[in-house]
Amino acid sequence: MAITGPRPLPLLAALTAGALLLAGCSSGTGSGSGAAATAGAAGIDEKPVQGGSLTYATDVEPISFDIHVSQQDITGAIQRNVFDSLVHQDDKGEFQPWLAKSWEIAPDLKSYTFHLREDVKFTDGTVFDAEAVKANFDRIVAKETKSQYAASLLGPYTGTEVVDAHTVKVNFSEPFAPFLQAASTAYLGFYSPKAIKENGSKLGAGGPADVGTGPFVFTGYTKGQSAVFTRNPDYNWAPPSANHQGPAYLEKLTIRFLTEDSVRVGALSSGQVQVAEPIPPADVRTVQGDPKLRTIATDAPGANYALVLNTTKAPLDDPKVRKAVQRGIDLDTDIQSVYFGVYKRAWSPIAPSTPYYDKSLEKSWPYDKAAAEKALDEAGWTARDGEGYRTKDGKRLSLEWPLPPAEYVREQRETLGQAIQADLKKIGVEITRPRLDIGTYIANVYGGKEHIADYSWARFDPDVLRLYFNSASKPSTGGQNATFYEDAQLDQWTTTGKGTFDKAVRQDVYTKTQQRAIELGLIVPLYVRTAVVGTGAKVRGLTADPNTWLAFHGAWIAK
Amino acid sequence: MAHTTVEPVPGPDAAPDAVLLKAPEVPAPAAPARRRPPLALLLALAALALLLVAALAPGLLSSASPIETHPAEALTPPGAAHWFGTDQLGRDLFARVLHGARPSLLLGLGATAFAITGGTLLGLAAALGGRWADQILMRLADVLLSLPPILLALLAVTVLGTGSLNVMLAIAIAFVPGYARIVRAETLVVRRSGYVEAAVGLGLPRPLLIVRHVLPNAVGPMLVLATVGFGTALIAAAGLSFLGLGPQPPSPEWGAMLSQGRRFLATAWWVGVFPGAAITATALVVNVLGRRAQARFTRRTDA
Amino acid sequence: MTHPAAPGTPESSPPLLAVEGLDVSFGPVRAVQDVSFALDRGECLAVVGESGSGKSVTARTLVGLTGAGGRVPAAVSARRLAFDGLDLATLTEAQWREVRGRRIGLVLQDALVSLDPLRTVGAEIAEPLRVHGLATRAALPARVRSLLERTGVPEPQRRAAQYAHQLSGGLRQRALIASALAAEPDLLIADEPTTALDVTVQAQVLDLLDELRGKGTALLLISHDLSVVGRLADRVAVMFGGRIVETGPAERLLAEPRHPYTRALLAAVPGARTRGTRLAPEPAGRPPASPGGCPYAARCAAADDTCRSTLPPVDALGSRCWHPTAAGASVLSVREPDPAPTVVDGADRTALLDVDRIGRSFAGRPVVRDVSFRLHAGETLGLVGESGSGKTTTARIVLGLERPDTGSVLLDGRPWSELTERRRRPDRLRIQAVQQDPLGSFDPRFTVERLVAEAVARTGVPRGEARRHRVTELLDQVGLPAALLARRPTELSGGQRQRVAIARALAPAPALLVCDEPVSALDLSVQAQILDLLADLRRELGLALLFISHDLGVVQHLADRVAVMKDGRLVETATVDRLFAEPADPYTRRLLAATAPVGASR
Amino acid sequence: MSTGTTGFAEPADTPAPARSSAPRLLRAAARRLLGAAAVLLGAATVAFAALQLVPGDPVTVMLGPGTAATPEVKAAIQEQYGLDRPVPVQYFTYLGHLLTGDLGESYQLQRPVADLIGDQLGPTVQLGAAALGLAVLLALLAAVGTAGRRPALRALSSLAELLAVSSPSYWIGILLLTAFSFQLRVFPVAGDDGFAALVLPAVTLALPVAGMLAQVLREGLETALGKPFVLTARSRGVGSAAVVLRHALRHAAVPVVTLTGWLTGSLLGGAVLVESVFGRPGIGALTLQATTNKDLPLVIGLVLLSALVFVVISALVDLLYLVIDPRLRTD
Repeated sequence: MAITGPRPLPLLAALTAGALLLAGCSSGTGSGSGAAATAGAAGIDEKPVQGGSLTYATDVEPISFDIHVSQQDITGAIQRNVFDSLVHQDDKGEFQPWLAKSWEIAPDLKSYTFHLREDVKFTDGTVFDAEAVKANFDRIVAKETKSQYAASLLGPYTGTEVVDAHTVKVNFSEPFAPFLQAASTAYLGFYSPKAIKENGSKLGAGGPADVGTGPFVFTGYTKGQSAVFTRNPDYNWAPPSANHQGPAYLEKLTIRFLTEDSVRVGALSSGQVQVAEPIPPADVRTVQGDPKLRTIATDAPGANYALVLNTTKAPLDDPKVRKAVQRGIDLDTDIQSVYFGVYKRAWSPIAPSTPYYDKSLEKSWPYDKAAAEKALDEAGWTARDGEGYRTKDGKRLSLEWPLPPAEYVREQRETLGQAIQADLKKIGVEITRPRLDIGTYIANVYGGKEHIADYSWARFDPDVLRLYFNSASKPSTGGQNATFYEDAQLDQWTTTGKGTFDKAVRQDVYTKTQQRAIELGLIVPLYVRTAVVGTGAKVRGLTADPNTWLAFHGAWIAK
Repeated sequence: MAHTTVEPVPGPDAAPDAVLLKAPEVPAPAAPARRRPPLALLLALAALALLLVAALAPGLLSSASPIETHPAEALTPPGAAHWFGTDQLGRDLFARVLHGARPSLLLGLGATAFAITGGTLLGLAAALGGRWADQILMRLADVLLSLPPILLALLAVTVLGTGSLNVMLAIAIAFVPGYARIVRAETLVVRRSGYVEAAVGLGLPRPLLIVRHVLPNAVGPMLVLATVGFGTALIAAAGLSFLGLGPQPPSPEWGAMLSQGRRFLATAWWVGVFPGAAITATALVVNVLGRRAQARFTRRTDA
Repeated sequence: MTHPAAPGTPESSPPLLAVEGLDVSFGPVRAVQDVSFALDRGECLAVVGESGSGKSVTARTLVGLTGAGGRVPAAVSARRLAFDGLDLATLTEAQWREVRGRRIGLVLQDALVSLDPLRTVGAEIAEPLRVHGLATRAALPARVRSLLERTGVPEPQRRAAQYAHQLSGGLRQRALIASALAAEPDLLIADEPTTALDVTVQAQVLDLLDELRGKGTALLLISHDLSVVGRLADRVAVMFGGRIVETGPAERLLAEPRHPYTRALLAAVPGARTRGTRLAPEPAGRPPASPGGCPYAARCAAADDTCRSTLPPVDALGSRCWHPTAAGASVLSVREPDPAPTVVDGADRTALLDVDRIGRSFAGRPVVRDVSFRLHAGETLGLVGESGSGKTTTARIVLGLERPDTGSVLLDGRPWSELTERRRRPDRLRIQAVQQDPLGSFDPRFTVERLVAEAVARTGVPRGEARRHRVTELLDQVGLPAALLARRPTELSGGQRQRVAIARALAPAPALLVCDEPVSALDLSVQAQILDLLADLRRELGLALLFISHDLGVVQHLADRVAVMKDGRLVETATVDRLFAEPADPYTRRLLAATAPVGASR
Repeated sequence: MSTGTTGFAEPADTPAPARSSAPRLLRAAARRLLGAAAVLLGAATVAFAALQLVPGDPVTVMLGPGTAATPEVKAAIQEQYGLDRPVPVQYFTYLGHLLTGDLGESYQLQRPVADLIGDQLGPTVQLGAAALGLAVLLALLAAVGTAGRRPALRALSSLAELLAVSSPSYWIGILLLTAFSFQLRVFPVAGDDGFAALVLPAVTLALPVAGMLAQVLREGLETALGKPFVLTARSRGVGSAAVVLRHALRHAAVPVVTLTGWLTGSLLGGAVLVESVFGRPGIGALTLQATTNKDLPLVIGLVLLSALVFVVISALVDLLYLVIDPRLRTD
């Protein structure tokens, strides 16, 4: 899932702790790895309270609420409460039954057969059945839908066969291993066929038209302000591993869109909202110091925020220069000061919470000013100009790293950029950061015209490595390989990893991919984002689902 | 100059031409020249001097680097070592505010300069270029004036892209119609004024007439207005910068600094407060001086 | 209405208003010094003086509004300031409010600005009644109507609902007087009540005031205009430099002035008597008086060291002068030899200017209709008419600033008004203009030197010393010192400005000077100087003048022939002597009748 | 009776009663409407033309960086909005829709522009009205209370006004937020629920406007107080406070009314920043979103809205002039 899109939702990874119980973490805990989640210690003896309402403040407002169309994290995160999936992916990456009781995968990986539960109903009364699955999948790939993301999750989809009322077979034109994972995301959730027929074009606007099978009903949306959800009293088909079965405790869930960090945090501290997320690093300590508030921090999975170096553009075509950039940034200090120790410095292209993360990369390429300078000397950038920048043949060692318009910049990356600028200046490398309009920015960055691009890509699967480093993953066709590096080994490893369920094989190829990307200096991973959620002290049972988003199904408010 | 075919203004005889009204003969207050200049003016001038030094040679006022980071000293509150405290990267805020004077003032100055130039050219063209030019230009100005400046500036930034020059242009575009209006109106007044007629009576050729009498007198009032306009432009430019459309980092610009400081409202107030205070102080100085210039100008021309 | 002080004193009949030793100063400026006078019911006292003489300040002090609207607070003190038993000097602001409007009314000049333009005339007139609670709301309209009727405003009902700008100057002034009269004050102070009005209207307003006085209202008339004073006043006080320099019964004072300033004032009034004489005494650089000396010493021809050092006392005949003129001496003691006789007529010669049946309309309204006249070299033609008669438009057509719709203007017998601007340009220097408002005709950014130099440059005088020399020469010719070269127009007095305008007009050595009301904005004494200057220049340079004025006296003083305009037409053209002696047109006759000569009795 | 009146007629006092005033009024109204339509058309055209100049194709811009959308999807989107057609065709199609009252659908939000604007108008109108009311009140208090008297108070008030005028609204907003919401916790920090949440944004928006208004108002008052008619009024026994209220205030209102155009612009413009700072929904927030995302139909819709507001307000202002100043009524 793209997180360089217009401020998508930060992800909550629940790597180690299954369905993660956020509530009950005593204040002051939780900065650190995902392991911090302790399952509702304070709430163990308490009896869950039925009813009540909860307000949750988030920083991004969906552009479209249509899960089949939208490419935003926030859309999936919010609609997860309204829409269920065929299968459920647990925190270990294992797939569990959900709307499908069981499934079979054809050996050639070209078709998947699902046996559906028979007791599931949409909130408009329509029965969830094989026809509903077919109607939804067919809608996703239909041209009129103009799906920006869900269609890509269906990959080489050719069609859905209704075997019987509660059995469907989904077919692909070529082997398609990632399908189960895709089927577990909210983007392949199910609208009531009636809603699709009657309101197909209006589903993006949110509100009661969005009819699903989930624990909440989407009752209202006021743009610029809030979305309101009410309990689905008939809900009884949560995944078996969920912390709560049956209808949600909360009577009403309100999601407020508070874009301003300070405002969102202020709303939490003043009790206007009970849950706020994300808490910006600068405010984490304050929130932790407030006895009325709790925080919980978890690492986001997927590709870390990184500098992606364009290997086709001089002087970055020289691996020595790339290595110098990699080693010449004092990341430990920079990350610490910009993110107050909330975010951790990254070592691998992917985050530790992502499966097959290579821990051996840690500490393998520390800040080394001398080494960086030496590499630059070797690369021939030995002269210095009046401002202290290195030159070669009279040309300054200057790298262009454009800034997109402000609304595309988040997590204080601009400030981090300034720290990086200052570091690299010390080894004689100039970084220029022209502000570009988004059209030019996209054209330049994805057209290979800039030296450096920066982005992250949240996804609970190491397949993001293919997206980043496979030479076929061209930015012009929806890929993310802005290194423009063509390497047979990287191509082969990432392709293999995508086409197999064999854990040993995947472990092998993904480890090698991570190491080679660092070694070749294709990328400078910067930080591992840690999502910090702030809650009022009385919020209990709040969980993050395996796809890392806050789930309010089991949440309740203590008396 | 089409004086022989003046537009159908009400006949000059319609005005009471018998006697000019006499001012009541209350004696004028003690000559202003002899009065002590007001404290506000002295303060404003002192502040202006400080601003100019900051803009031209910030190094004279602070030796700290506005760009170099000192993570160990991040978010130090104001104190003896750092008068305005430090920001998140440990940069000295006093130095940054000082060094921010140049880019911030340049934004306002550039925007005003562009706006004045554009406004003058368009206003003159409308007033002197014949009926059609006037109609077309003034209808266009109507259209642009119907939009709030910030909307125009946002539109312009959308088209032009962000960055210092573009922000200047965007704000200039937002202000041009207003200035053009003023210049046009002034030009029409000047064109019918007694002194232009006197010059016509002396047989002055048209180009000379325009350059010597019409242009300076039509533009003069706008220049005075522009001093106050400069304050507005400064605030608007910082506003765009605040919205993240300003100059590129790490250049210390007040609007951008203020925007960054927003994050620390609850934890480190000084990061946002000082850049904002710098904007306000500058606009205040400019307003005080501009108003004074305006008053002087009015006194000079109206006697 | 309460009367704080007990009326009725043992004296036989105390005056209604008694002012003794009034001093008013604004900071260091002593505007009024030791002014004393008294005024009774049914009596009219005129206070006469030029701008800055302190007459208006005196008037305002009498309604307790000395410094109103000004930035410098006023300090007022007096030995006695009694009004009908009230001690005005000790009134509180609240008590003053009871007096203002109710006991003492004030009428200012130009009702267009003295009536609130945003309120109906009726509301303005009713205001004193409302403020003083003299009429119920229901009774107000009837009261307003009767007040308007009383002041001679026709259709009072309609007028009351109108705004000041919808009324003619005369009606406005009547309405203003009506509002001052509303609460039936015992004393009416009229500060230049007719200054902004046309002659005929002026006469009507004076008649109205006269009538009021006849009914027992005391009238304090403030004016710079001796002709106004002559019509109305029982007694006259002449102020100069903040002091009353001469006071006495109107008839005696106007006929036999004893103070040199009064004499100069009277001599400065242009008219038939003054033709061919100087109006102003020769200005002489005299040492200024010390603060303790006679205020007029610096201007006085008879001043000696005593005058300069010691303030003269008021003598038995009411004159404050060390050297008062003996009774019976002629006012026109400053008469000088006549200038060379002016050229009159010459029908055979080509006229310098030939205006042939010109007409001009604005927005469909004809402003000039079928106007024809000729002007020969060296001749002075006076163009007379009231406001709106088309004088200025005629002048602008002659100047080539306006194109006539019909007819044509010939200059030196050649086409002039029909030419394109480009073809006209070379001959423009032959005709120059002096405007009523010289300030408006100066580029505000220019200094005096640059203003004149611009005109000089048109005549081909090269830049540098030669041009500067010529500029100085011109300034000298109009009686201005070279010290003014670096001044800006706003830093000059009205008279100096007009002199600069004349200097500029003279620079190209024109054949014709078009003067559009050149003196109407000036004080009498300054007007006299400018008229003298014009007469001198005409004689020295053989200039022809087209002299436009609403003031018949000025025209009579200066012009060879007079053309009278009304509603865009020329109703009569004749030589001065004939026109004033035997006016042919009825309008001309009315005009002459409205202009009473100074000193004429009522 | 005075002798003068029997003399001769005064010059015409009033213009002849307006001949056929009804058709003239109609003509004036028609001209006004036509002018308004021209301004609206011009505004739409300017916005349309401007956005044609934006680099990058709208669909790419709309999807943003890091999209997984395939070229086929992009083409489909392009087709849906007719972006594949020549610009003039797009323009005239758009105008055609406009004439039927159809503002089109937002590219990005995929909802009818009219609905979007309708939804967001409420909070902004609320904010604007509250700010305007507050500003006028403050300005009146400051100007009437200090015009032409009490030099010390006047200087203090002037300083406060200058400060208000010189302070960017976003900066005031931040200070108010810090002080009253974060430190003192008197007001809620965000949202548009209820009166309490309106206070700080309204004050923020009102202060600069109030400063400007107070300056202009006082200048107008002082100018009016120096006029002869004020002296006349006082000579009738009207007290100094009554003179301000009964006479001078109306005169001072004229320049203030002239400011109204500037005022609406500044309120609308201020809303962009204030709504951003306070996290309020509204037209300002929508504008920022629409322009930064180059959402053409939405931008044009907002431009039309602004122009419409301006046109309506100018008409009201002209009417107000007539109410205030009778001198403008003739002609």
